[in-house]
Amino acid sequence: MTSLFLLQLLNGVQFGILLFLIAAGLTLVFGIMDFVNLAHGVVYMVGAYLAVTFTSMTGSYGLGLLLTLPATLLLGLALELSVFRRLYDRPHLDQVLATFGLVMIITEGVEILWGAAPLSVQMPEMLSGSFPLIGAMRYPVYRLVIIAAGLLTALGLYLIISHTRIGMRLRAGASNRSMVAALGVDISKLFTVIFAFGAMLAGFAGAMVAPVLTVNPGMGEQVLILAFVVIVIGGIGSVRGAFAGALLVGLVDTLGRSFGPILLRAVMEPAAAGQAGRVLAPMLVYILMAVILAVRPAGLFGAKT
Amino acid sequence: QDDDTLKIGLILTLSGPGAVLGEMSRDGFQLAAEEIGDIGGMKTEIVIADAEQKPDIAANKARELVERDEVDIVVGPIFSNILGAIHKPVTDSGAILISPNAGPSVYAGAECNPNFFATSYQNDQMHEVMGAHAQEEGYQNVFLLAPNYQAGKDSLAGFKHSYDGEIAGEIYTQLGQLDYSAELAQIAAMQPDAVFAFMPGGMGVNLVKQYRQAGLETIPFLSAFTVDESTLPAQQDAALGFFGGSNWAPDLDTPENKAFVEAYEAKFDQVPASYAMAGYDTAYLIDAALREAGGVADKDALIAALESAPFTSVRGDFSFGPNHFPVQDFYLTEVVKREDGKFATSVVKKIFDDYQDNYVADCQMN
Amino acid sequence: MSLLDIRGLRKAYGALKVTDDLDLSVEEGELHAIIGPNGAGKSTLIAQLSGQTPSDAGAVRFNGAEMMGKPMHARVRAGMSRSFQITSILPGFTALENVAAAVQARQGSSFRFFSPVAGEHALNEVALEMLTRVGIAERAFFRAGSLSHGEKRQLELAIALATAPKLLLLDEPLAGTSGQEADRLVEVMRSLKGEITLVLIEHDMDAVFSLADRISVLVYGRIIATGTPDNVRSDPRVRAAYLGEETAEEGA
Amino acid sequence: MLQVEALQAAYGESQVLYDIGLQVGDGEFVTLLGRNGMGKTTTVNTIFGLLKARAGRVVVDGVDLTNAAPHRIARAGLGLVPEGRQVFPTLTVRENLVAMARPGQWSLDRVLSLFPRLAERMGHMGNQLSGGEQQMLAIGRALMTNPRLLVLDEATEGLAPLIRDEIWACLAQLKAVGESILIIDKNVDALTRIADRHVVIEKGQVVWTGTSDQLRGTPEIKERFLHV
Amino acid sequence: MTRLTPTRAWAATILFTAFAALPLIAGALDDSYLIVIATRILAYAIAALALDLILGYGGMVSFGHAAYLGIGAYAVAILSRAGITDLGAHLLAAILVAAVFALITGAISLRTRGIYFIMITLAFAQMGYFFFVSLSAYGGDDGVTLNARSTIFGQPLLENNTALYYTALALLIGLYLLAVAITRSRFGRVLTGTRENPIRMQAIGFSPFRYQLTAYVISGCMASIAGVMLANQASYVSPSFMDWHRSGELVVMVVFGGIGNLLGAIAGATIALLLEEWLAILTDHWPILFGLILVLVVLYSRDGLSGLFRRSKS
Ligand SMILES: Nc1ncnc2c1ncn2[C@@H]1O[C@H](COP(=O)(O)OP(=O)(O)OP(=O)(O)O)[C@@H](O)[C@H]1O
Ligand SMILES: Nc1ncnc2c1ncn2[C@@H]1O[C@H](COP(=O)(O)OP(=O)(O)OP(=O)(O)O)[C@@H](O)[C@H]1O
Ligand SMILES: [Mg+2]
Ligand SMILES: [Mg+2]
Repeated sequence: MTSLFLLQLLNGVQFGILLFLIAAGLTLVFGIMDFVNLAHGVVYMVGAYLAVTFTSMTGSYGLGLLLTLPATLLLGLALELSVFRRLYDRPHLDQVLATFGLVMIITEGVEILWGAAPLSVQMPEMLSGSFPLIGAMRYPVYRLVIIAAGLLTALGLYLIISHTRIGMRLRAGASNRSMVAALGVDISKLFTVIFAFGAMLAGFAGAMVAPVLTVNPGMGEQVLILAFVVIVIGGIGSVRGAFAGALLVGLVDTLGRSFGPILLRAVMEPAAAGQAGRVLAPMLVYILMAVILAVRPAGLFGAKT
Repeated sequence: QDDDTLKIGLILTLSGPGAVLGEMSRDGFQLAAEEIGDIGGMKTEIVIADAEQKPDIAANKARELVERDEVDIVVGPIFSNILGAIHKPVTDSGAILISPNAGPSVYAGAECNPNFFATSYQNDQMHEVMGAHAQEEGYQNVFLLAPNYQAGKDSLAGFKHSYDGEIAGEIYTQLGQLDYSAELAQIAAMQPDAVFAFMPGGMGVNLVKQYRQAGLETIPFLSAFTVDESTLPAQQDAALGFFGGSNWAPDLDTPENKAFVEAYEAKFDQVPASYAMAGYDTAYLIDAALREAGGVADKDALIAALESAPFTSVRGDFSFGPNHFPVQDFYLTEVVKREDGKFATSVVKKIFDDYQDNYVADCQMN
Repeated sequence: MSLLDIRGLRKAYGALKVTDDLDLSVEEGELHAIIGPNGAGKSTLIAQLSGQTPSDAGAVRFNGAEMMGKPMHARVRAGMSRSFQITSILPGFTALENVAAAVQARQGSSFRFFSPVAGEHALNEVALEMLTRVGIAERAFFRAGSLSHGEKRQLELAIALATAPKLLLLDEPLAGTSGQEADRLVEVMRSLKGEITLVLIEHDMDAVFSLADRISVLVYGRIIATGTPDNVRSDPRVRAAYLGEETAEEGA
Repeated sequence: MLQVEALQAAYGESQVLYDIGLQVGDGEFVTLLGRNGMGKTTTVNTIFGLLKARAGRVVVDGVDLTNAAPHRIARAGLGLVPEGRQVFPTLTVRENLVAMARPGQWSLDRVLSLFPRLAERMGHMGNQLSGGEQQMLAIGRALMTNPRLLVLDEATEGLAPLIRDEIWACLAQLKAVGESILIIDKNVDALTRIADRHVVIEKGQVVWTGTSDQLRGTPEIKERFLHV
Repeated sequence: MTRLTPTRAWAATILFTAFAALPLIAGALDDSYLIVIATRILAYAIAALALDLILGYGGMVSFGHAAYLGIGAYAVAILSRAGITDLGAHLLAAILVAAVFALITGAISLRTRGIYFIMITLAFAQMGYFFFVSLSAYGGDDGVTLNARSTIFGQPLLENNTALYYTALALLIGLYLLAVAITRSRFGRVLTGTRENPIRMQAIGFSPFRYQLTAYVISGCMASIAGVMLANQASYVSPSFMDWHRSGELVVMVVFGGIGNLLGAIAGATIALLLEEWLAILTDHWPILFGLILVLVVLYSRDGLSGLFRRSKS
């Protein structure tokens, strides 16, 4: 029982880091640059599809991943230059509307290009092994790779945002673009570059998960809300917050699913507990968010206003 | 409306995550329609609508089909909750509704309707096949896994209907869940004799890959709608040797099936799944019934003709029960890699012969 | 008894004691100026008094009633109103609507759903009067957000006045207004003297010394001196901490 | 250094600037005076490219920068202390100062020695400062970009007299080392003591320019346009 | 604040007259299906109107308004199954439940603002969604088919599509007039002021919370009426009525039409749904066109369709 608990703890952490990896690009664009980007999910999806295509073209997942990065960077650049740059100074709701439109366009585009059937990518031999954990349960090496990628992304983002002038300028630009410009910084160019970088992070996440998750036209939308939940729980504008939020969601979701019914059985009839567990399980993440926001209206690490 | 033109409306999910199923169904139907030419000997017009996997939108599109396009027959949908939304508007209008996939229990039982037919199966049956198989194998301890929604609950109920052994654990996962490590850890801890899963679509892809990666493949994986030709291109090797229950498989040995699979693969460059098969069969059923009834003018005659199922199904034995649901054979299937490198399910053995659903007794057709 | 009586008021941000065991009394009808260096805690004091910033400890009696723990709007309704140092208006409303909203707050219920408010002449008349008083009547129908900085400052005062307070807490009302407008606002304040009690925070020493009945000097969260303008001006501690030599003479 | 000719500008439909012409020479200290709402801030915004000029020219060191991107204008050597402070609320004091800094004689240490108060508040967020502290920060931030022409729009608003005096002294010092200054401020008396020239605007037009001596010598100008 | 300028009064008159004349047009074209779509449009227009009241005027962006559609729809389903078929009873039940739900969730949600408010309203709506998904007695996510529409005085009047349509239209017009009155009232001024600057409103003596919560409850009740109409229109109720896409679509409709402009919300709902119908006829890949239109409208208008309309006039 304890070993199972520890294992589930590990699973929760790992799921949380996966979530952070997926949300990282959004943390940058939405959390730091203050742009409500509903298109984050579809860029993530495009990343996964590109990884599939490039991998089958080159025959190597590693190469596929490497090609996906510049490709999604270019996609981000194209989106920024054509649409996003004209929306920074607009209300959030305009951004919602425009990116909602982009979601429709890109989703349909992906279906036209790649079809509706789920696709997949073969993970490289080298990483496809697993090692024994407890009993018959083995832990896949690739999961470790994902954990490492997520941690590195988190660390990198944190350093850039909190400890470089680029990060300062981004945060400054998010609250007052024209002042930043009037102090001599080409904020448009900076935003363009960082936006494209954010798209690349999304693409990176998509390519990273392609070997473990299904690649299908619904995958982007599936994670979009989760990504927002993670960032909002952590507090908008804080990389640390997003990371904490991701871990929390991962843990609560995983532990809630596996031990929630057991806990419920301790306080009610088994049948009722089963029923209640089934009702509550899918709500867990949302209950978590509602409770956190009710107690801390600006998230865990958000600035109080 | 001319008596010599036939209008058929297809309402299937053609966008969103479930689109691949709808597309297969549509392609199967159209393949048959091309082979037949004039369905029922009538000039045929086929109108296609996208149900979008949104029930209320589907309900409107169904009404558009029967009220604006005035179709005689509606074929669809894929998903049970969509059927709930379109069933009434279509049957109320007097049109005939034929489901090539969804077969929820209400319409097999209490709310059966003369204008409604299912050419697929009653939803519970696929799960019952696996339950019966588990029973036959003498598994003492089976772990059950399904998403937390109506079809998921029905599936586990279906499995238990024909399996009497112990249930090692019964987990309802979230719809659209990404990561199954928590569930897999539980399975690893319990070491059941077998796992039964109902995980349609992308969820099945995630589960199967992760199941294999977690090294659990020594525990037999029984499933329904989880490993089939719609998901195998994504699951590939990970699904090899996994079991499913079905009323059909591409290598089912009938001459009609051989012809169908060959034609389908030639045309669409993919292995058909049962959705395509049911679409294909549906077109032939309509054709044969129309020829027998002499057109669409007399609906009662057409219904009577449909009831007699005057066609040769690619499945071989096929007839309708009094509730307009099929009486057919069910098989255990297993995922194999074919010689051409493609993945497909393959018949292992027949589990049920001429099997009828459990709700037919509740049906008072009038 | 004083109109406003503050005892042992405290507020700290972490280790930073912004209001440090502060005592202060304001008599009914007086104009009491509070001066002090930047960051001394003047605005924080106003924020605490108005209920915007919760206090850590202390007592605030206003008009015989304890105010601590009461929300902002309740204190306004009790007769204690404030203006903001950093302009705080309703930018999408016209200047007139800004003031009319404040008048509405004290006249009748605002849970009225059906009759159009724009037609309530009683509200608009009072509002226009306030705008005239601060000198931006001709801007009445402009969007408040599009007023110039100085005009917004004038509007800020008009809004505070429109709540018809007993006690008005003014946080640098003259900041950002130039020449003529500043003079005008000084006149407005002078005319308010006797009518209502005023607590005035200002860095404009001309205004402070010409208006104030009493002056308190706030440094690092504590009142270091209270007295008549002349007393305060000649206090060497005040000169050192705040006025500087030149200004002290200028104000004289 | 800066030359503005026949500048016109508008917010949407409503024109605010009709004809603004002014010059700031190298090392010159010029004030822009006028009552509330006359277009002083609008002039500054238009110079910095934050508002589009409808007509007229903005020339910096002989280069026409009319309607150029704001960062180009700033990089040409202009530094702005904007009206209403506009410090970055989500940056700390230190970050506010260093984020846009450009190398030159003004370093972090030097700014902090000018405003010791800021040194005590280095870790505070921009919006956790008092009004006066924010003003100091805004001035410090502009100095950190090491401009050759410093533009101050009501930069002493809300500053205590002592600090205000220090600012005057600092400006005088800057001027002494050849820095140009364009300032909008209501302390006309103090300004006449240190400024070289004054430009008075009324309803978007320049109505008077002259030296400090001339301004002191024509009380009717003060009376009519400034009312001080 | 809303000013009922003459142009707006005209626009409203034209729009509602067009709606009123639609059944005649449908009759002339012999296309009864038009009424079916139009009824659905009216239901969404009511929901969009409700959302605009808090979003456009109160600055409260609810990303969970589909929950109220669901509440209204399930009120019909549950009462009908229990044998209570009267429309009035359905409306009353929907409004009561919506009010309670709005009161509780609103009181908690209003502790937050901005994006946090968006997300917490989403959270509550998702809880509602999953609640109904688990409600096996009413079909879980398969939903419930309604055997008959609501009745009026015991008569199955609404079985006639045109009657249902005019009922929905009457409700829409009534609610529109109500919403206009609210936004122009004293209450509306406080609500709008709170959107503009809540601190300022407190500093003149208002407690924003009470006004915002009241508006939130009113809006929720209005949206539940839309749910009642939608259930009748579709003769089918399922949790998909309240899934987050639906909430998102409502926000999109309101922003598309132009926020803070009640007519814009109605127009936004109408045009978005019509576009969807019409583009789907043109091509299977209609989402590309629809998405493109949304993007272009945002890029070229600051205020949704209303902005375009205003610009083309001047
Ligand atoms: N964003 C804006 N939109 C519309 N009109 C504006 C805007 N900003 C300023 N104005 C108008 O332009 C005119 C000039 O404003 P400006 O801010 O330049 O005045 P100013 O001389 O700086 O005054 P102050 O001393 O009060 O700061 C004013 O009438 C003001 O109402
Ligand atoms: N939210 C906060 N968090 C931390 N410190 C704060 C916060 N708000 C204010 N302070 C600090 O409290 C001190 C007092 O600020 P306050 O605004 O009261 O000063 P003030 O006397 O009004 O100054 P000024 O004359 O410059 O307006 C300042 O040093 C400021 O940095
Ligand atoms: Mg202050
Ligand atoms: Mg100005």
